[in-house]
Amino acid sequence: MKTDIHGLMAEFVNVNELLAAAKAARDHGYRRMDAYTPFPVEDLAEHLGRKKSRVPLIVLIAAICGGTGGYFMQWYAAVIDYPLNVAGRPLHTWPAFIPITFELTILSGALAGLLGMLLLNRLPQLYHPVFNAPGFARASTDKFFLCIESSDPKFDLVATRKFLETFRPVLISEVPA
Amino acid sequence: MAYTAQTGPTPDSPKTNLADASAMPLIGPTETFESVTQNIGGIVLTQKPPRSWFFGAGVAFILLMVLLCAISWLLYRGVGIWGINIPVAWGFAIVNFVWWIGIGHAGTFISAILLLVHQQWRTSINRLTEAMTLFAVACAGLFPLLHLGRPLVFYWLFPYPDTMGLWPQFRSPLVWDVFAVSTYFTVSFLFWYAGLIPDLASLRDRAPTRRKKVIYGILALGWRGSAAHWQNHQSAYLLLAGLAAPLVLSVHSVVSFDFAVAIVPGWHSTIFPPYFVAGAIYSGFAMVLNIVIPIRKIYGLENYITARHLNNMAVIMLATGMMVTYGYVMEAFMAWYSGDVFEQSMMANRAFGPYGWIFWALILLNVILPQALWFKRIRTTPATLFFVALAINIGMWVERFVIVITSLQHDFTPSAWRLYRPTFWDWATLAGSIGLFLTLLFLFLRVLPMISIFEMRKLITEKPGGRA
Amino acid sequence: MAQIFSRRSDSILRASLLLLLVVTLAGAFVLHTMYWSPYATRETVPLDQPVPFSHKHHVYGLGIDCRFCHTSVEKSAFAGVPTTETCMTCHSQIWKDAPILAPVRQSLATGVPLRWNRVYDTPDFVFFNHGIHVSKGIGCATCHGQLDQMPLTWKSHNLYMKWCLECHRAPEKFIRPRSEIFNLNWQAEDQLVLGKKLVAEYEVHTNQLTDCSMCHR
Amino acid sequence: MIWRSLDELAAVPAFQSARHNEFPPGATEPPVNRRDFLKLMAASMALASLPACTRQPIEKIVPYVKQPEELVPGNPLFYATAMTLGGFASGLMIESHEGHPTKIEGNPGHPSSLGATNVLQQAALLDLYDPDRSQTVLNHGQPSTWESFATAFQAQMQSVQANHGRGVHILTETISSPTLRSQLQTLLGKYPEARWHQYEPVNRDNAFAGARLAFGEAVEMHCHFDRAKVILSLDSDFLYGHPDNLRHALAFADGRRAQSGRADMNRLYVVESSASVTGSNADHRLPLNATGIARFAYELATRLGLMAAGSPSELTPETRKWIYALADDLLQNEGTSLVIAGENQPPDVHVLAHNINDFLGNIGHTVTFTEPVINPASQIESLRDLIAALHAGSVETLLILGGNPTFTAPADFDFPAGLLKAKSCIHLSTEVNETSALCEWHIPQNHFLESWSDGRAFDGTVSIVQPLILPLYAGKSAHEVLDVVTLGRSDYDIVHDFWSQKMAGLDFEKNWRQALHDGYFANTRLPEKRVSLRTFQITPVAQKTGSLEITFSPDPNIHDGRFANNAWLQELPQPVTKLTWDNAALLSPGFAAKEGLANGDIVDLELNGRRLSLPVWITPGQPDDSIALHFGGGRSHVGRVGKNAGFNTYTLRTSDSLYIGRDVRMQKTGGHYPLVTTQTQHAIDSEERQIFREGTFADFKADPEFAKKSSETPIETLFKPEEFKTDGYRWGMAIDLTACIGCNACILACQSENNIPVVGKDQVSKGRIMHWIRVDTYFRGTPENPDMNHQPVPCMQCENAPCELVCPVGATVHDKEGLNLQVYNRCVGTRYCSNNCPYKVRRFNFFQYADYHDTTLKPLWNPNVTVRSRGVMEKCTYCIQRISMARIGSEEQGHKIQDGQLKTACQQVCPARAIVFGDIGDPKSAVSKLKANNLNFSMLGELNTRPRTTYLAKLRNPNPQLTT
Repeated sequence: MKTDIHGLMAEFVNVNELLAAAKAARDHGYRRMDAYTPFPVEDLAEHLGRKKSRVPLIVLIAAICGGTGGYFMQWYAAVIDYPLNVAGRPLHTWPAFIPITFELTILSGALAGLLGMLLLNRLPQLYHPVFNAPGFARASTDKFFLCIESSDPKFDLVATRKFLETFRPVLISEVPA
Repeated sequence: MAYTAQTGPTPDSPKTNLADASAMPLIGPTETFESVTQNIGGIVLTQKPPRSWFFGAGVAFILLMVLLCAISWLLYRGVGIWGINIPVAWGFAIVNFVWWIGIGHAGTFISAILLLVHQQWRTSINRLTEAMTLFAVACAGLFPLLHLGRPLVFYWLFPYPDTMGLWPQFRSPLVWDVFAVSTYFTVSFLFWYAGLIPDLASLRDRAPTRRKKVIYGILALGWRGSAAHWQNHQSAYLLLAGLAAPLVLSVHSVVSFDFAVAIVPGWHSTIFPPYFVAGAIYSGFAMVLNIVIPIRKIYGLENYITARHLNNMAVIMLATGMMVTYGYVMEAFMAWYSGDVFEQSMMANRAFGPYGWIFWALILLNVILPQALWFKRIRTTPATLFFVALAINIGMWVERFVIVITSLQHDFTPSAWRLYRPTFWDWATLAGSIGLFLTLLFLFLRVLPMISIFEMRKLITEKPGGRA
Repeated sequence: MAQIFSRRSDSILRASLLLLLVVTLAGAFVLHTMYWSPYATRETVPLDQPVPFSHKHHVYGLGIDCRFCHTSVEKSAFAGVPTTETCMTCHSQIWKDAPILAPVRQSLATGVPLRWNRVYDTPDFVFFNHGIHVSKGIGCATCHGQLDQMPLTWKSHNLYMKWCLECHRAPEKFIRPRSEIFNLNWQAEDQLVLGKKLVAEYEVHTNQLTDCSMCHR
Repeated sequence: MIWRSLDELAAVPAFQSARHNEFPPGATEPPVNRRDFLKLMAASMALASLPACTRQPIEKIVPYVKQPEELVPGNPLFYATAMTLGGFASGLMIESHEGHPTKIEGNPGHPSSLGATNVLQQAALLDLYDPDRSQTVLNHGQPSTWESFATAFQAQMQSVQANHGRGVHILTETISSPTLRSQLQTLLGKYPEARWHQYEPVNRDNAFAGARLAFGEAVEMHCHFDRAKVILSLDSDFLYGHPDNLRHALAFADGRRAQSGRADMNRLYVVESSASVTGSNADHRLPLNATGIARFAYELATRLGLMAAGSPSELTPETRKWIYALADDLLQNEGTSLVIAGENQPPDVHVLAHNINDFLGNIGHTVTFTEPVINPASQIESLRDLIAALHAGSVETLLILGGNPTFTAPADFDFPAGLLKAKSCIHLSTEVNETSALCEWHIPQNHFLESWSDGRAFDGTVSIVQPLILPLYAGKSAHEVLDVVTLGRSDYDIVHDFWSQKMAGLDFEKNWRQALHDGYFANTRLPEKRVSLRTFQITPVAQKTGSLEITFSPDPNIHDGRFANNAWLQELPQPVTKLTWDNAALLSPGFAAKEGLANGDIVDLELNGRRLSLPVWITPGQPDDSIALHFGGGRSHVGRVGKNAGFNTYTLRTSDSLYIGRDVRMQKTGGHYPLVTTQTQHAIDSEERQIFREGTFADFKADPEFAKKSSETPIETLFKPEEFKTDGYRWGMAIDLTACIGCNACILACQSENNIPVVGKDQVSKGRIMHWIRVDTYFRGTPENPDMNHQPVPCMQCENAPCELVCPVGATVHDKEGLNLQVYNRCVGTRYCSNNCPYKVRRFNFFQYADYHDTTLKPLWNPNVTVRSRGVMEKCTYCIQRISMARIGSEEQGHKIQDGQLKTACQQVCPARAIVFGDIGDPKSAVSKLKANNLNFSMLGELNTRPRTTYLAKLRNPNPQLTT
């Protein structure tokens, strides 16, 4: 059901409470929700039912492209485009081409790693409804938040609040959209 | 997952010392999420910088100006202002380059390799050392450009669509250098920034003024610390570490190729890559200690950078130091064992020739003095450790001098042998590059959290009874 | 907690990031085109000359052979620029009082040479030799274009090294019979077939043509 | 190079050279100002012009108004001419581009050139363009005109007409020019009381005096080393210092050079008082002080049995052994031996030499005699007369045609003071020097490349000096000055008229044109002269034991000082010592050790009450009790190059000790002076470091393969080594170390051909000399008397060139003909290539060495070679410009380049023909033949660089009696 709020935000002081709440919410059938913590928390994503991150795949592809591209560039330059007799070596001196191939593999992999992360996290995104949640600033210090979003099919302002209260959060607030 | 708190296995470090080292805490017992955030974030958000910061930054800035003068004069007159000649066509520029690149390595080693082998103690120093890496590589990057006879056309070393239909000569180690160093700088930067994002978010959320909120806010890119964010972040961070780790080994190997690929006696040696990498980490940790020890004192960070950190770094220095020593021994041994007249003559000249005293200074600084690190008292006493680290830093610079100069000065053709004497401008450029390094470092201390806050929080959760 | 940024700020940030990207790419592109533009190369840009000499008139109109003025083109690196006397051999009879020829007459009188503006100017480190190109069957038009259509002379190619390489890598695409060197309008019916034949016949050492030493000493 | 712009020069009256002290001698770093800055920037951009963000500026193209016939723009022309030094003419062939000479070569047809030149002739080209040359007529130092001088001079001569020219004195240098001599005769005929004096510090007085004593008449001795098997030099530097050195060098080398199936080889004994080029080529070298050499000759003559033993011999056992062996060797080679005495040895020694030659039946075979081509009258006596007249104040007019007596006259003559006593003094000279400064009139003399003249070669062949270029400044020739008082013709008319009268005949014009083409009149060499000995009586001066002696000899580079402003010569490493930019007191290692002296320590020398302080240089092979001084350095009135270069040793040189000064006192002052050298002299530190290979002729015959003994086996490689096969030429070079005499000519030829800049003393001291080919000298044996080995080292053109592999931009790569190219415009200046070059033959432009400012020097540049800018590496590429021109020329005519038709600059200039270049792909080429020789070896071949330049091991031919 559609409402004019982003969702309900429960604030916890303890990471374990958050973990429990997240797990329960998931078992209770909630799907569209997210948790906010001041540091990475193991298993939290799993509890929320998120699939594995796709960053590794992106990095792998980029690295392979970078590497092959790098080798091709050197081979093309030295053998095809302008073959020159350098120090009597063969034109295709493959051992000499390895360092640059390697470096380009790393370079493109790393670039893809960070950009991929930002992309998957939809960043940069300076404005986000959750910032409206009261006391959310502490989310980057020492408080733990669970937000069940109004877009969730099972979301119901009253029922969901009741559900969240069962985990005794220090505070439950409506996050304006 | 289980964290084991102990240093990685290091061949030359005696077990006993390490055992009680691991007993030492990684973080003060009283620390909480709030306190770490406040103490570390506060330094850049609220505190006025200590008087010593202004003093240090002032000195650094003066040296930076020296660098500017040296560079302007260089561009105006040409590389002839240095002491280089034929046969010694490479002088301080290359020595400094290798030295700075080496120093950078500790940063990547700490943040990447120690992360991969789950060394918790890295957390309180990795941010600072990564920054150090960036600045050191920036300094290093200067020299290959400056030492060109025609710096105006440095871009010919990159492949780009030109009007001549020409390419770089990809068989040259110098071109490998170009790719290695630029890759190294980029990856280090990405790694560093990836780690910064969550902390930038904390700064954003605690910033006292609107201006700071906006600046840190933009830099944080809207980080929310959501489970999804953390999931991708941790995955990416680990991958970057995985990619950076081989860089630690590759970059200085490539730098060593500048010498190993050449046929010059004293350069042309298969032991160079490992020996350079070890040397790089050796000098890198020395530089970390030279920076960290004063800082933790000035900013009162003893709770985060504890005696245990110092100890562990000292142990790594000891280990890499022994590897470097092995390198020296092997060089001499191979010269004798190969029966190659040129190698032998070079080695004899290196030890007993006109630059002999520098060689022995190197042995003293890099081999003899560091043996003090066998004693735990020395490893855990900041003052003594600082002194040893300083010795090693100088020693490693001298090592590069010995490798570059003495080999060129006395190679195949006796009629061409000549001495090399550094000029004022050689020294000015070296001092200036140190100025650049320190200036960047002081700015960093002023505007960014020098310790990874979110990782400290994680540390708290793991310390016994650490739940805040 | 209050939002630091408005909803709009996102679109602004992303837009500006995009803009940054576009600007860098565009910058590179502009630089590149600038290098290849007539502005940088003077390609197709007629140069002012002390005397508005027209190849069109002399070559197309009067049908004077190139070698009448460029005397050393077959035997020297330098094609030769006509001496004042060469000009006056004709212009002492025709157009002897034409005002536009005043500088030429003055040059002859005073013995002070004319100072033409160089149209084809290879850099000092390039050693181009007309003689060998002529004797190996490279026609004037190949590099100098349709001179017989130029009222004022201009550069018909950018003379970048890449341009030189086009021919040095594949002379068969440009080589012509020695008899046709000075014929500005010659066209082969099948250049490649003829080209391959002539390259062999004139003993063009194709494997050497891309050696640096061919042009740089 | 090291001059600033011309206009500034013109602004200053050149003779007040004090103002030129602004910057040190040879400083490469002109004072900084904005203009220079922009020029420097422009220069460094120049090579990068297209790729860097600059738009090419519009150049002007300036055709001739009227094209000179036979000139094809862009193609060089060659003209024959001659250069006279010490009176003797040597034929030259000059390359000229669009009317300005750019290169001097030897004239193959000319008997005293044979196609080669020495360093002085090579460097003469730079003198032509020297911006410090005298440029205007000066009257009391104020700029004046030729016309006003002419009128004044004519007036003077009018005034002395009455008393038949009494009081008129003419001082010339040594003259062989028939035209000039006839002009002098006419003048003296017109003014019978006038006097002609002839003096220059390097003269043949001793030789002629010796000849007079021996034969009763002054005759010239001609040596034929090609016919000699055993040669003895008594302090004679006949390969370098002798007027006929080029012919000697070739003949001598022909008697030794590596040839397949050579049966025998000549043997050179040298007894000398300071290490000379000739001495460095000796099979047996005996250092003796100059006085001792007289004694030695005497003892030798006695041993040979020419005369009864006189005073009991006072020889050391070694010397005695030496003499006995030598005597036996000479006696075994009667008629095929040769003894020659040096210019600096007293007449007695020459007499002994003549007698020994006569005794051995060499006269008519290995030595012949002719009338002298120059006036044999004693020059020192001639000058003494002039001095007497001057001091007596009886000189009305002194006309000095060339030379610089104020600087070069013996110190005891006090020439300057005398000169001031002359009523009027006229000085003709190419530079404003010490003498001009004291003269009423100074007339700028034309360089020989600017003027018409003639001269006679050592063998008498009449050589024509014809100009290559119109006088750059308001210069005149000696001919024109003398003609002022008679007809006032141009030098062309004077020379042409003289010969048209002398060779009057129908086809004179034809002969004349032929002579201009050849550079000389055919069949004008002097006929051989029969001579007969007179009895002689000699008692050699016995030197007081323990007394110290000085020997004086001309500077090997700047001669008697006349070339002091020639930067090429000043920067040229002197033979043996490798000193540049200075002369020094050369002492033996033993003596230096005894006195506790190190290189550069300043000592005080006292000779007959005259003192001189100068630094010492320790020279292997110098006799212990003898100090060698070179005269010519330390000029005071000289251009900016010669300023503060060297020390004036003339101040010690008196008329009674012109060559040898005895009873010298030496004191260490404690001062130090930085002497710079291009080679810090190491003996080779290990016998395995077989950079230089040598052996005896006996070894060679025993084991022809001896030179090959080293690890030249190809080394395992990761790749199958790529053969970049070519159907075309494969250039290579072979250098015969036996033939090379170490005369340095190749260095200057290369410098001139390839626009190689001079860097100045300061830069040389920093190890930044630019010479593309260097002559290394390796010493073997004891420092007292080592073997000296010369090894010219150009780029080896390695097939597996280490430099190429490490260049990041491919600025140095191979071409299909096997040249190791250096593409200056691509070079970014990492200098990595030089580090990786085992031969260290690459040179780097640490500063903007090439002078883009000085307009007078631009015409000097070879238009076919890029002028390198700051920050680029440069090196030898086998004169690739010559290869390209030859290839293009031959392909235009549709044939291959013939072997020997294409020569590198170093090869063409080499008097000994030690350097051979050509196509190693052609088995019949000279170079292939040499490379096939057993003596052929690759320098550092064990590094698998596969150099295209290889060497032929040096052979010596020692006397078994002395080696055992």
